[in-house]
Amino acid sequence: MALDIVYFAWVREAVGRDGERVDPPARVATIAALLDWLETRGGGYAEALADRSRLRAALDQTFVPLDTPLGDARELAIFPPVTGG
Amino acid sequence: MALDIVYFAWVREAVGRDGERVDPPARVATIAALLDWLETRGGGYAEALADRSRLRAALDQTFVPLDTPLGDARELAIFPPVTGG
Amino acid sequence: MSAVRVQTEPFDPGAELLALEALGGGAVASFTGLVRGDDGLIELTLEQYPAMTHRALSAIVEEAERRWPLLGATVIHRCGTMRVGDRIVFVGTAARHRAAALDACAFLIDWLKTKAPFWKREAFADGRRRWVEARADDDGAAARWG
Amino acid sequence: MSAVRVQTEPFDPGAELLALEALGGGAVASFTGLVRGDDGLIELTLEQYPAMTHRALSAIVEEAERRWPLLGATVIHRCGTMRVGDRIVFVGTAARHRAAALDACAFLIDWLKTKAPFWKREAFADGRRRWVEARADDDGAAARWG
Repeated sequence: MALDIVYFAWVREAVGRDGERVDPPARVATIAALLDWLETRGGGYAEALADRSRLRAALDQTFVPLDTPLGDARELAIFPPVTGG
Repeated sequence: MALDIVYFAWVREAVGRDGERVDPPARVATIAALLDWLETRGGGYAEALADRSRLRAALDQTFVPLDTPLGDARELAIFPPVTGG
Repeated sequence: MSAVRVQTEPFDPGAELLALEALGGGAVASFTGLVRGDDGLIELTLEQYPAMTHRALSAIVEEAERRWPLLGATVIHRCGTMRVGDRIVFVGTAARHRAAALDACAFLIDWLKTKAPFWKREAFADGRRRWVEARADDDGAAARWG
Repeated sequence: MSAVRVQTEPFDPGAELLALEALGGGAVASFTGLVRGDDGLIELTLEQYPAMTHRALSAIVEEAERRWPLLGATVIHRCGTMRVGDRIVFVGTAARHRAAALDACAFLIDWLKTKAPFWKREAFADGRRRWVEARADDDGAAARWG
């Protein structure tokens, strides 16, 4: 199922784009599995997604852990730990 | 030895004056003893000084407990617990 | 940079914040206390012990500066008669990081409530006047700072 | 009365305090975060997740209103590029008594640091640029609120 991904901060810079629509295979059931799948693209993706301890995610604009199922979410955001305030 | 006393808030109102110079007998060695001595004047003094749990003191502009010796202090202040801020 | 003022005149928290912001830190915290119009209150009169107030406030600020790495602290306490909505007290702190600014600000106002020689008298619309009683939880709030 | 704003424009803490003071409480607390010029920093750029920021900030304010009896809360977070000394974030709270105002203000800024989707990038005089790393003690500061 098509999913919109948005990237922020250095994840965005490494990946080289603000976001994209993806249509992963059915076996990609969690955020972590999606990251594995994206990582196989190599290049900036491999660089940005290698260290999962540095990544956080939001599914449909809600913070969630990386092992969260994608379910029927419309938008996934991948980014470093937030540094606002 | 002469000592200046200043009164604040309802202590001042009950005593009926902002302050006064007193010359207590030598046996009056602590603030508490001075309050006993003042209380014998009766009237507003007896009213203001009866309940020691409602009184606080400062000796030469420093908060001190009521059992503090008068020593050679120049100014004693008698007042209710502070309510600033 | 620390400033302590006891005054009958009003003060402007925005102007005080500007001065603290100019000190180069990343964090400025403030507290403003105002006259509440509870129970028909119309006026609040602050009596002070003039010979002691400035010294007591300065000692409280120095204590805060010992405890936290502050770039600046401002304490303003009004005395005299104020009306509902008027500002009574201002505490502002500046520091490199937020924890010092926030904690020192809370410390200063907690201590002002229990360690500064001011007394409040309330006047009500029905003519009643009464001296405000000290609150046990003010002592508790100050005690948490050890 | 609560207000949440995410904006590129500057804001005026004094004006925000005035609005909070007008709510009739006895206590107004504030925190302002500013750009520090450490290590030759000349610019700070705040990136946000626009679809999420307003919702996240509103949720944080609602949580504060559940925890404390607030009369009002204001949260303003700037995004875009700022220079040394510029204000980044403002938190203001109003309550009847000081403990609610002070605690809610500290809670809000601690949570903004860890729960709001903003990322800071620093630019230095020597041309270096780097994304700010999250600080472990920010998580600790937020964790103390349970």
